[in-house]
Amino acid sequence: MGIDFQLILSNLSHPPILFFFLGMIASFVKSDLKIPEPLPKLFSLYLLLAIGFHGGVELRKTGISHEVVYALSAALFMAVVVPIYAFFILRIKLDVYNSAAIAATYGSISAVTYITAVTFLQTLGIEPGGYMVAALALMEAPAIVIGIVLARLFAPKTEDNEFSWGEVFKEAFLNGSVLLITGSLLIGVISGEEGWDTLKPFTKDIFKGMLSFFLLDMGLLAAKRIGDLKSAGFFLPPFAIIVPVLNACMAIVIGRLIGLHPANTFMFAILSASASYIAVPAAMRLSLPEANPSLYVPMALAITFPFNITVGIPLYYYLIAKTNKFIPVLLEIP
Amino acid sequence: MGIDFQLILSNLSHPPILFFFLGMIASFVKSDLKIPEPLPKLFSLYLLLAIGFHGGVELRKTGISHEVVYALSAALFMAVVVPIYAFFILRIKLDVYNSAAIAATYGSISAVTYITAVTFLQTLGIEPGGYMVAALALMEAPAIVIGIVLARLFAPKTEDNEFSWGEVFKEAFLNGSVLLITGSLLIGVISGEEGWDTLKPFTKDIFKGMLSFFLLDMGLLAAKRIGDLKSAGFFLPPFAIIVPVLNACMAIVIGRLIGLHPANTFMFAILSASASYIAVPAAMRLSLPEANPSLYVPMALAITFPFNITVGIPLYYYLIAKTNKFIPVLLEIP
Amino acid sequence: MGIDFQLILSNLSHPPILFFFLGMIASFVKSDLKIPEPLPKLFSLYLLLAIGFHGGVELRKTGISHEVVYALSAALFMAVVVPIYAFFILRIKLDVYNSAAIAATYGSISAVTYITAVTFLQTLGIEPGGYMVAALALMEAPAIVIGIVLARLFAPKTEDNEFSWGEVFKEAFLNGSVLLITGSLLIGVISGEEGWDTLKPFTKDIFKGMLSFFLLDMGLLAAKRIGDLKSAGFFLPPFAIIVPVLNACMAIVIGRLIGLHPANTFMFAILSASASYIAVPAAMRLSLPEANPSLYVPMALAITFPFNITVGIPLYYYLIAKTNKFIPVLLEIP
Amino acid sequence: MNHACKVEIVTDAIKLDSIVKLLDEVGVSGYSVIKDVIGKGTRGIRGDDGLTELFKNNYIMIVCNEKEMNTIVEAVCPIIHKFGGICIVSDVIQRIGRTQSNPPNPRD
Amino acid sequence: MNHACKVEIVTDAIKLDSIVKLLDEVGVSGYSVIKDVIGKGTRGIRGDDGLTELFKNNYIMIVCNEKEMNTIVEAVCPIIHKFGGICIVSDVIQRIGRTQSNPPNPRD
Amino acid sequence: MNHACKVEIVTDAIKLDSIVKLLDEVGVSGYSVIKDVIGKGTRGIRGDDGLTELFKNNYIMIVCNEKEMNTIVEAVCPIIHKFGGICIVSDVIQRIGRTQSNPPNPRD
Ligand SMILES: Nc1ncnc2c1ncn2[C@@H]1O[C@H](COP(=O)(O)O)[C@@H](O)[C@H]1O
Ligand SMILES: Nc1ncnc2c1ncn2[C@@H]1O[C@H](COP(=O)(O)O)[C@@H](O)[C@H]1O
Ligand SMILES: Nc1ncnc2c1ncn2[C@@H]1O[C@H](COP(=O)(O)O)[C@@H](O)[C@H]1O
Ligand code: NA
Ligand code: NA
Ligand code: NA
Repeated sequence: MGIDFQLILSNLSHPPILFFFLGMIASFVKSDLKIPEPLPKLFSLYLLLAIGFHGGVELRKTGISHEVVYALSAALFMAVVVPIYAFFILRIKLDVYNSAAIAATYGSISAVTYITAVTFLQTLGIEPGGYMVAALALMEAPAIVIGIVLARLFAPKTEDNEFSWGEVFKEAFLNGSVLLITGSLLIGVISGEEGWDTLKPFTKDIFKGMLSFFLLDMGLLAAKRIGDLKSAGFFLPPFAIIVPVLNACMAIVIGRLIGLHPANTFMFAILSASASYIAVPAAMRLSLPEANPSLYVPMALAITFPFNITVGIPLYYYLIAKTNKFIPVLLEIP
Repeated sequence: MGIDFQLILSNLSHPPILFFFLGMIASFVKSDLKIPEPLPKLFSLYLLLAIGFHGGVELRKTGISHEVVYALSAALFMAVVVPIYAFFILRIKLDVYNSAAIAATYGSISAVTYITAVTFLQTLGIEPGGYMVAALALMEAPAIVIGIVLARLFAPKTEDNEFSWGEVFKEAFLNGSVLLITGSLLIGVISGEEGWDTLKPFTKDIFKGMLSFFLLDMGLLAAKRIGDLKSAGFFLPPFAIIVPVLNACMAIVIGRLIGLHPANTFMFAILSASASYIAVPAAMRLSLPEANPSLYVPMALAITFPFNITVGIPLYYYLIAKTNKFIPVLLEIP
Repeated sequence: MGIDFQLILSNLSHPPILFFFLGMIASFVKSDLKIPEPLPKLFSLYLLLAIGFHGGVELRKTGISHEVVYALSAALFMAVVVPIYAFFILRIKLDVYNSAAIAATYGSISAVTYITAVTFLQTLGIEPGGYMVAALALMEAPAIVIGIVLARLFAPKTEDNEFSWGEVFKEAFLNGSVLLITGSLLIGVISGEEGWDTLKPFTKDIFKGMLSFFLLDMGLLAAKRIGDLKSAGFFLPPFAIIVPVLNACMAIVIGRLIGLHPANTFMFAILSASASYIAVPAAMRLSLPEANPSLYVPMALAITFPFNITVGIPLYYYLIAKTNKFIPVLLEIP
Repeated sequence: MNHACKVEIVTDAIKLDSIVKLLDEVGVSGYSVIKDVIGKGTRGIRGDDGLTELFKNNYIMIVCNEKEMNTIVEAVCPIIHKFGGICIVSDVIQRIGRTQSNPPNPRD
Repeated sequence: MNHACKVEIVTDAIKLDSIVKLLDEVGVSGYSVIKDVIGKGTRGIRGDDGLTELFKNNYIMIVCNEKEMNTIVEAVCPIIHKFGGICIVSDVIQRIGRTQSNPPNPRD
Repeated sequence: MNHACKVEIVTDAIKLDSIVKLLDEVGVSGYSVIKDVIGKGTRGIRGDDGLTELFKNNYIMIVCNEKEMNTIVEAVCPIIHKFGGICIVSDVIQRIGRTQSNPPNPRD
């Protein structure tokens, strides 16, 4: 446990995380500090572009190995399974629409959580495989489709004629963040080392500064949304912590079973644990307007996100370090 | 032709160009990816500031040589001749107002095209003279005045009392982009090497990243504007490719005749080939409201710009390499 | 005097200052150059974050020495004394509300003036103590409270029931810029050298570029506000230059008396001389709506700010160099 | 009668495209849109968070004649009932534009 | 009578919170806010400078019934006299929203 | 008669300065401007592209009396015919501001 505690501390004293806290504090003391629109958008576009591009360059170096195929399959598996099991847990207390929307939120991922985890690894001198960015891109969309399918299957039939599968798929697979990260990944693959040298000062050197700035804003936002949770009752806040931890544990076991490198298992765990507060809510608001965004947005943004970047990251790291030798590797990577 | 093809390919696999394509694709598949206002403005202001400043520092190093005077005179010549000859070609099919506006568009220049060409040269290890930025600044405004003069000369006389030459000159010579690039050039000249060391990480190191981001947006915009061309008929789209190539060829011949260094001839060609989609349209909308911006904007933005940065850049480079020895140098630079 | 003149020149040929002039010129010639909202906000948030963080990292290195305590006490002293004496001078010509608002403006500070002075020192190879950023943070708020207290004390009593001290203190001590700079300072202290290495490319390398961009906008703004001063009469423009110089002189004497390092005395002088055009006006508009923002904003922004960054910086530096040996050090730092 | 009306709609930003499509079908001569509108209604406070467009409204104004107005109101009704918002109609006493000669001023 | 009105307020951006609080006390069913409004009035030109919000106005629109309208107007009056701005009331001839069934159309 | 009106103008952003100059000449007591307005009209869709202000409209609102209104409408007419846009006038039943005592409420 000692090492875990120290990991938490060292994670917490990392500038980006400290700026997140600064944002939360500013919001709690009702300061007028704010990062006006569309600057948060600038930072989030930048981070997606940079992380995608970096991943692509790395992927080009390693090529599409067996491990890549295993990792991506596992990612797809989690992206499909999580929203389904979450839906049935949520149905205990919630109606079909809200259950589907929250399930989709937790089935998808948060790129900023991923990025924060990468910088955590980097301070430990570890670099995850670039293809985990592909896993990120792959895990964003499926939960959206599954959430909507679940809502259609279980909701009382009405004369709802506005619905279109075309729009659902477009929202899921062509939303801005999926497209930007996938596109940047491909650009990284195509332009390789040479492209990397061209863009490195922009995509790498100032990266943590941009992340700090963005997390400052995320802190402001997260704290602002906490108030919305008053209407969430006693069921959802614990859900927003337990399910992520559960997902991380599943990912840790799966990652070990298929023989992923621990650093990649860690990234897989953090992806599984994270919840979407941008892409999925946007899709849900369009396709499931009956669900209440004042539930699924603050859960992901004001509970799961802060939990993951502060406690989750060192916790999952610790779990992998401790459990690794007790879980057998089923698939020996050739 | 072999080398040309490889040049095209190497140009196309350059990250900024790839981000341009990503933007176009995002727009074609109707993704909701967008770079919200005023972020594109941030990138364009940055690029103007950086390129102007860089040019100024270089100009300070070389001083105002004979070659500088020759190059600037040639630039002024093209800026005057192109809108006039283009006007009369356009009058074959179009009314006076639209002919004048399109002629001005093609007589002026596009700074981003210039910048993309510079990065192309740099990947080949060539650096054009800093004073070509002065040529850029010089070529922006004259076409605006000429376009309006042409319209006044040839349009049927009406009781149009709103028109003021003062406003025309202000729009032409004091518009934001002319002023920012000229001012930054002067600041570069004044602050020299020392100033360069101060600003280099900002104006040089992250430059290609900012360019990539901006070209992503240009891709989105260009693709969005293509639809407007439906109303343009069969005459204008070919015009938007043939006239730039023609201008580039003229510039290549002139550049050789007056003995410019091939790298500077190349920059001169790309300036002549480029068309304005910011400064000129803004001026035209004010001074020639009778012209249809849904013609001149998409021509410059959705045809000429993509053509120039993808095919034009390597093509003009190839032409210079091939023709250089067949054209005599008339003015031996002392 | 010779050296002073050269200092002014070398200060004026520094790129950030040159961009300030470019902005002013653009505004005077009525160019349409503008940095659209909220980009100026991006730059100002960035500068506060970077300067606070840098100061914190430095403060961590030096620790809280006697000199730190002395400097901060002196800062607090000036922040209290200046608005009071300025108020009574202003009462000669102005009503209570405007006197109080202008007094608060001059009692507080301008972070950008501070930053510009730091870059001036750096070009001379001098680095002020990081704790002077703490002095900056400390000097921002008190004048707000004092200005409002003065207005309450001297204004005719009315049935003004909207007023709340809670709001005043919130505006003063929790306004965005105080919070961001203080928070970033603390983050710098906590994360230390390690954090510095993480963020340096962002907070240090591109710093002067961002400052240049921001000063370009400040030049545009300052020039725009000069027109407002027509209504200010003959009393206020001289006030906006004489009082800052007076404050700087007081600070120079105090700094020497308490034995501050000349570089820190210089920063203390520039802080005392500077006037607030963001935090104080925002607070005054809320708490003293009877005061006219078209007086206190242009005074600080269009006279005092340009004066300080062009003439004031080298002048105060020169004064310190010349007077240092004539003023005794009262408190020998242990 | 060709009397001019003003229809004002405030609704979820995400439905802008649907409403614009609808207006094109109705064949109105024009409309204006203001994008950054926040507010409060039956679904609580909608304040933009700068990151997503989740809690943002749009304001759409259409100047049209009474017949068009009735068609628009009818078509917009279900959207507002499903996605929230408000739609109001008010009187216009004079209208100037390229499309239409000024309608008879009801005051005259 | 339950006739619908539209109240429009333009005032200093800094007073938005006060007005919103006030509207919540009155208990109106909703309101819409447009944040970036500039203009001119008795206090001269108010044009946003991009750096501070000092010279910025907000526009607030409230659709309500006549009784609410009177309460709002009364409550907003002192704010406008102290901080400047303008408040106007106009007629609404039809209103569609989740909260209220359409009021009787005065035209009918 | 001192009856209050509301004039609303939507036109090309580039003509804002001209219209403001014009309003100053008429001597209206104030006006409000919303800058980022997009829309559709006789000149097709005008949607801001984030880079240029080419396809952007402005919305200008003036609360004034009938006499001022007539002067404004007359002066704005040629601008709208040349540069496009729309201008509408509607009734105001109550007006509160610093400049003017409330006009007699037509309802009373
Ligand atoms: N009575 C009202 N007056 C003005 N705007 C309203 C009103 N009711 C609703 N709105 C606007 O419509 C949006 C959605 O309303 P609702 O769907 O009822 O939450 C709100 O956020 C407001 O911007
Ligand atoms: N007559 C008017 N018509 C439209 N808007 C007005 C009018 N008078 C004032 N305003 C708006 O209210 C703001 C403050 O007005 P004032 O307090 O009179 O300076 C102005 O900046 C305008 O945006
Ligand atoms: N009927 C209308 N209703 C509302 N806004 C309109 C209308 N017609 C035109 N507009 C606005 O005026 C702008 C210019 O119109 P136009 O010059 O006709 O293209 C459009 O982009 C709209 O913003
Ligand atoms: Na997940
Ligand atoms: Na050209
Ligand atoms: Na001061």
